[in-house]
Amino acid sequence: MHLTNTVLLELYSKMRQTREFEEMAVKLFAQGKVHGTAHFCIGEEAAGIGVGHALDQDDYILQTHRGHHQAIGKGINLNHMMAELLGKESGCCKGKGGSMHIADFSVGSLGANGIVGGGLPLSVGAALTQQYLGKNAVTVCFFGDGAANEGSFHESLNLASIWKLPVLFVCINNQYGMSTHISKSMNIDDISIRAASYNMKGLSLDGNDVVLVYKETLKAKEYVKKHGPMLMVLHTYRLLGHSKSDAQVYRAKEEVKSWRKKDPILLFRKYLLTEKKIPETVLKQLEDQAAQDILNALAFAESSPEPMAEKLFEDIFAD
Amino acid sequence: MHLTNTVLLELYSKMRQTREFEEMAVKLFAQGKVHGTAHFCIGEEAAGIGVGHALDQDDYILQTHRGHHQAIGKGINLNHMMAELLGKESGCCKGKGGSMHIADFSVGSLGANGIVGGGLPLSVGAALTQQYLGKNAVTVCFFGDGAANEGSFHESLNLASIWKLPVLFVCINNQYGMSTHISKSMNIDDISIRAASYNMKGLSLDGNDVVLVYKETLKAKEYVKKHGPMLMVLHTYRLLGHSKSDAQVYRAKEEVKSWRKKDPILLFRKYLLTEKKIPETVLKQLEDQAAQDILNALAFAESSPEPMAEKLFEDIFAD
Amino acid sequence: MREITYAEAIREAMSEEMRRDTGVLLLGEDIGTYGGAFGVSRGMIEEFGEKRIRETPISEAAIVGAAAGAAMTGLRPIVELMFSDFITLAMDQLVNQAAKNRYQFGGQGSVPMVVRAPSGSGKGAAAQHSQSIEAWCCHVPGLKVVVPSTPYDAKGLLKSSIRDNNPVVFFEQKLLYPVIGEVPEKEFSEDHLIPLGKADIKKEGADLSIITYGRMVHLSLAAAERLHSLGIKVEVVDLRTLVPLDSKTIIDSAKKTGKVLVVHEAVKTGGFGGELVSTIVDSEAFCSLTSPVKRLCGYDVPIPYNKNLEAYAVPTEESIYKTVLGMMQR
Amino acid sequence: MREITYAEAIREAMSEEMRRDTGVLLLGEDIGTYGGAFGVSRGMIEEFGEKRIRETPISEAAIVGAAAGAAMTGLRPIVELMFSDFITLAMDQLVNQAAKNRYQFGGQGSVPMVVRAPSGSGKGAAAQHSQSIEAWCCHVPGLKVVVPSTPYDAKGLLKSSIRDNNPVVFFEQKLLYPVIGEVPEKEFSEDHLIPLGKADIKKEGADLSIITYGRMVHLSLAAAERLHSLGIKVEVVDLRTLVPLDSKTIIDSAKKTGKVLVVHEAVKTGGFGGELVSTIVDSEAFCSLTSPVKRLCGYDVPIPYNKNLEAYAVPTEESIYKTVLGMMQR
Ligand SMILES: Cc1ncc(C[n+]2csc(CCOP(=O)(O)OP(=O)(O)O)c2C)c(N)n1
Ligand SMILES: Cc1ncc(C[n+]2csc(CCOP(=O)(O)OP(=O)(O)O)c2C)c(N)n1
Ligand SMILES: [Mg+2]
Ligand SMILES: [Mg+2]
Repeated sequence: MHLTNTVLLELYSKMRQTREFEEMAVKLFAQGKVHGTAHFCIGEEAAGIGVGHALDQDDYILQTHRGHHQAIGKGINLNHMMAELLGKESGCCKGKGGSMHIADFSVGSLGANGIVGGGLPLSVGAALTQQYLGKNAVTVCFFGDGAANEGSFHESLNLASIWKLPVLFVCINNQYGMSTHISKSMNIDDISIRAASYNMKGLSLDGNDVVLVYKETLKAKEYVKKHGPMLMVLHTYRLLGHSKSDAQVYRAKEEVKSWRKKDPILLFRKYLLTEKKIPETVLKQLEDQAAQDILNALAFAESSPEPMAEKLFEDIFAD
Repeated sequence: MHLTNTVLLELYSKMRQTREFEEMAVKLFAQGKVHGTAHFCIGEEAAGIGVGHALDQDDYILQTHRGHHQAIGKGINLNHMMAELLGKESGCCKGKGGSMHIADFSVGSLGANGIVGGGLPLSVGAALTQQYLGKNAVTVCFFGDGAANEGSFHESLNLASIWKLPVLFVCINNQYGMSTHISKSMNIDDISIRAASYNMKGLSLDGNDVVLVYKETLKAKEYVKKHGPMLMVLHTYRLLGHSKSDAQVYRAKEEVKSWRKKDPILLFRKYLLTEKKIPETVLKQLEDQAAQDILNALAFAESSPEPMAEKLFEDIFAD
Repeated sequence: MREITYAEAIREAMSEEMRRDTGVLLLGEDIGTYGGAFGVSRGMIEEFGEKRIRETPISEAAIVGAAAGAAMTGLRPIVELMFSDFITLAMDQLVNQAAKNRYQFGGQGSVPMVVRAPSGSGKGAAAQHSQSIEAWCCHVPGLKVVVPSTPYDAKGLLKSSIRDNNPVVFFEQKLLYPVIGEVPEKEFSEDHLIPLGKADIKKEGADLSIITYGRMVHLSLAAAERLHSLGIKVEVVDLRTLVPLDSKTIIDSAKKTGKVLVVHEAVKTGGFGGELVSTIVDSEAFCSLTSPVKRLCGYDVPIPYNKNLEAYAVPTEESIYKTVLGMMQR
Repeated sequence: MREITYAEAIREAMSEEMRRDTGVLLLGEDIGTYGGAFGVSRGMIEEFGEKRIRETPISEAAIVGAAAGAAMTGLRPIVELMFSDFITLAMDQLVNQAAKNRYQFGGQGSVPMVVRAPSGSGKGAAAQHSQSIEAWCCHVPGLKVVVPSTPYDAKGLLKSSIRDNNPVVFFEQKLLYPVIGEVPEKEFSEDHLIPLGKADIKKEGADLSIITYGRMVHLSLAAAERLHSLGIKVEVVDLRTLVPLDSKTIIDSAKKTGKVLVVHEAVKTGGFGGELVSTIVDSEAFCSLTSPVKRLCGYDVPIPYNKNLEAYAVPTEESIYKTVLGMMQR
C-alpha cells in the first residue's frame, strides 16, 4: 500500500497538533488555569492519529479518558476541544464534560469515557446501528490495557462476535493502567490473544509506527465490514504520568528514557526526512502551523464565556 | 489411577440420590407442593458428583442455581436440602433460600447463586482466604456455559490467575443457557480455550463420565494447589427443561433423545456391571437405598414446621 | 372495551411501536422462541424476525450498553432484563452512560431506550429475584421511571416510553402479568398514549389519601373498598410514573384529605416513599395535614423463599386496611 | 489532642486494625507504591507488604466479590474503590451477594468487609466521578452505611466498621481528605471506636435543626455560626451513619426546635433526605413542627465539569444560610 505525501503530512500535522495541544494542557494545569484533571497521551500519538485518520466521516469512534489524539485523529475542531478543556460554553460539550468527556458527534466521536471499559458496550450498540441500517461504516472502540481486564471487555467482544458487527476494537497498550504495569494486571504478554476467546481475529502492532497503524487500520476497516469484529492491539508507552499529578515512583527513569527514544513523532519525522525525502522546511512549517493552531485554539477558548448558571439545568433530558 | 469399589459405589450412590431427589422435586412441583422454582440437573449428575466427591472437607464449593448434584457431591445432608426445598425451618437455610440458594457451610458449600456468574468473584475470595491462611485446600467454582459470557467470568479468572489462587473453575457445559444453545451465545465450540486469555490451564472433558470427572478432579486439585487456577469444562446435557415450566420448543426432541442414551447414570451402571463386575444386586440395593433416603428426607421435610413469622427479621445482620 | 392481560398489553405496545417505527427493536435473553422468562414477547419473533427480536448471551452490562450505543446513533432499543434485580449488573451502563451521556456531552445526542424490568416479590424466587429497586433509578438524573399498575396504563405508558427520547426504566411487577383489564379496542390502539408524569386518581375520596403505584394500587383499592363500608372514604392515587413525578396531584390530594399514607412494596428505608412524604410536607399541603404522614412499605429485609415469610415481608390488603383504620381512629 | 487530616485518620484506622488483626487486608487499584488515587494508603505497603496491601487489576466486580468471598471464609477485607461511582460496576456483588448471603443462607456465615468509597463533587471530575450515591446503599437490607465528616469520626467509625461483622459501605468525601481535625493521642488510638448508629450533635441550638452528614456538616456549621450572630440558634446534627440510623437523636432534635432542614450533597430526588424527613413526620415530633420540613440538596443534575456550574450544583454555606433565614422569617 502506497501512501501519498499528502496523507503522510496530514498524519504528521495531526500528531504535532496533538503534541502541542497536550503540552499546552500540561502547562495550563501547572499554572492552575484548569480545574479538574486530564490524562495525557504524549508518546502515544501514533496510535490515536494513525487509527483516527484512517476512518471516514460516517465511522464512529468511542474514546477513552486519554483521548485527545483519538479526537484529533477523527477530526475534531481544536478550538472546541481547547474550550472544553477550559470548561467554556463554546467547548464541544459546552463545558460540561471536560477532558474526560470530549465528544463531537458531528465528526463521529461518540465521546470519551471516564469509566475504564465503559465505552466497549456502547461501541457494540453503535456498530449494531450501522449494521441494522445497512451503513457502509465501522465503529472503532478505543480502550487501554487496563480496560482489557474489565468485564465489559469480555461481554462486548463476545456480543460483537456473535452478531458479526463492524466494530474494530483498538487496545492502546501503553504498558500501564495508572501505576500498574501490565505484567501485574494480567498473566499474558499480548492482549491480542484474547481475541481467540471470541473466535475473533487478533492483531498486535507497533503502536509507535504511525504509517503501520494507519495502513493496518485501513485494512482492518475493510475486514470488519466484511467479517465482523477484530481486536487490534497497539503497543506504545505513556511518557508522562497517569494524570496531571503523578510522581511516577512506580517505574524506573531508565524505562521512560528508553521509550523517549521511540517517541513516535521523532520516529516519523526521521522517516519523512530520510525515507520520504520531505524537505525539513516543509516539516518545520507544519510544526509551526500546529503550534499556531493551538495558540489560536487557546485564544479562542480564553476569550469564550463561561456557561451561565442556568445552563446547569439544560440537556438533562431530550425533548 | 485405580479407584476402589468403595469409591465407585459411593459415586453411584450419590448419583442415584441426586436423581431420586430431583425426580421427587419434579413431582412435588407438579403437585403444586412447592412454591417458587427449581432447576433440575437430571442428566448432569456425573459432573456435580464426580467433582464434589473428589473434594475434601476443607475444600469449598460455590454452587449454581442448578446445583443439587453439586451439593450432594460435597456431602450435604439430604434431609436439610429437602426441607429447604419445602421452605421449612429445618432446611439448610432455614427456609429462606430455597433451591436457588442451597448452602451448607458445615460441609464447605458456600452457597448456590441465583445470579448467573455471581459465584465466580466469591470463589476468588474464598481461595484467597485459603492461600492467605496457608490452608492445604482448594475452592471449586461451578458455573454454566451461559455464565461464561458474563463479565464476572473474565474478571475472576484473570484475578485468580495473577494471584495464583487455588481455585478450580468448573464449567458445566450442558449446551444451553435457558433456551439459548451455546452456538448462539458464543462463537467457540470449547469454552476451555478461554483459559488462554489468562495463561491458565484449560481442560475439556466428557462430563457424563463420572469416573473420568472424578479422577481428573483429583489431579486438578493437586495442580491448583501447586500452580494456581485451572479451568475445567465438563460437557454434558440438560435432559429436562430449564426450570419447572418449560415447553422446550427451542430444541428438537431427537436431540434430547440421543442424549438420553448417554445418561450418565445408565452409562456408569453399565460400566460397574460389565467392567467392574459389580453384582446387579449390589447396585439394586444402593438404588433402593437412595430412593429410601429421599423418601426419608421428604418425610423429615414434611414433618418439619414452617418458620415462624418473626424469623423474617432474623439474620439480616450478624452481631 | 376489550380485556387483556398486563403481559399482553405490554406485548401489544411493543408490537404496535415496532410496526410503526422500524427503528424499534427488542434485545434480551431468551426473548425469541422461548418468549422471555415471563412469556411477554411470545410470538414476536415470528412477526419481526431475528433482526429485530435480538436474543443475547447472558451479558447484562453489554446488553444495556449496546442498547445505549444503538440509541445514541439512531435506533430505539427496548431491553428486556429478565429480572429487575439484574440492573445491578448493568448499573454502570445505565447510570454512568445512558443517563449521563447527553448531559456530559453538552446536549449532543440523545438516548431513546427503554429498559423493561420485571420486579417484585411473590413468586418464591427469593432474595436475588424479588427486589423492588425503582428508588435507585429515581435517584439518577437523566433516567425516567415508570411503574404501571394496569393493562391500560402499561400499554399506554410503554408506548409513550418507547417514543420518549430518553432512557426510561419500565418496571413490570411480575405478579401483575396475568392481571386482566380493559384496554382500548384495536382501532384506537395506535393512539393510546399515556403521557409520562401524570398520576391517575384510581379512586376518589375525601378522608385519607393513599399515594402508591404498581401492584400496591390493587391492594389499596381493595382495602379502600372495605373501608368504604365503614364510611371511610379513601382516595387512591396511582403515580404511574415516579420520574417525572406528578407532584401537583399528590399535593392536591393531601390538601383535600389532610391525611396521607404512602404505600410501596420496596423496602422502607431509602425507598421512594421518603420522596413522596417529603414532597408533601414541604408543600402548601403541610398546613392541611391533620396527622403524621405515614409510610407502609416492605420491611427492611431481603425477600425470603418461604411462602409465608415472603408474603409477610410486603404490604397486603389487610395491612393497608389496618393502617388506614389506625390513622382514622387516632 | 493532636491534629491530622481526614486522609491520615483513615490511614491510621486501617493501619492500627491491620496491626491488631492479621485477618484485615486491603484490596484495590493502585493502592501500593502509588498510595491510592488520593494517597490514602500511602506508605502502607512498606509496612504490610504485598500480601496484605493487594493491588488488583481494574475489575471492580471481582474485587468486591473477592472481598465478599474472603469475608465469608474468615478474613476481614477492606476494599478501596477508587471512586464511589464505580460501585455501579460492583453492584451485583455488593447488593446481591455481600448484603444478602447471610440472610438467604439462613444465618450461615457472615460478611465482615468494608468498601471504602471516595465520593462527592468539587474536584472538576465531572459526571462519572462526582456522584453521591449513598442513598442506594441505604436501600439495601444487609448493608451498613457510614459517611464521616471529621478526622475524629472517620478514624473511630472506620475502626468500628472494620470490626463490624457485616458489609459496610464507607463513603469518604474527596473534598474532606485534606481537612484537619483533632484525633486522640497515639496512646489512646487503639480504643478510639465510635459505634455505628450514633449521631453526633455537632452544635446545639434551640431554633432550628439541620440534619446532615459528611461535608455538609462543615458548611452547616459555618452557616450556623453566621446565623448565630443574627440571634438564630441552629442545632447541627451530624448523622455519621445512615444505616443504622439514629432516629432518636433526629426526632428529639426536631421536637426541641420544631423546625427542620435536611441537607445533603446528593441529588434531591430519591435521596436519603426523604428518609430523614419521613422519619420525623411519622414520629411524635410531627406535632411539634411549626413549619414545613425542608430539604436542601444537590440539584437533580449530573455534576458538570465547569467549576462554577459544579459549585452551583450542590448546597453551599451561602445557600444553607439563606434557606435557614427563609425558614425563620416565615
Ligand atoms: C471503572 C473504572 N475504574 C477505575 C478508574 C480509575 N482509572 C482511570 S484511568 C485508569 C487506568 C486505565 O488504564 P488503561 O485502561 O490502560 O488506560 P490508560 O490510562 O493507560 O490510557 C484507572 C484505573 C476508572 N476511571 N474507571
Ligand atoms: C445475571 C443473570 N442473568 C440471567 C439470569 C436468568 N437465568 C437463570 S439460569 C439462566 C441460564 C444459565 O445458563 P448456564 O449458565 O448455562 O447454566 P444452566 O442453567 O444451563 O445450568 C438464566 C439466563 C440470572 N439468574 N442471572
Ligand atoms: Mg494503559
Ligand atoms: Mg447451561
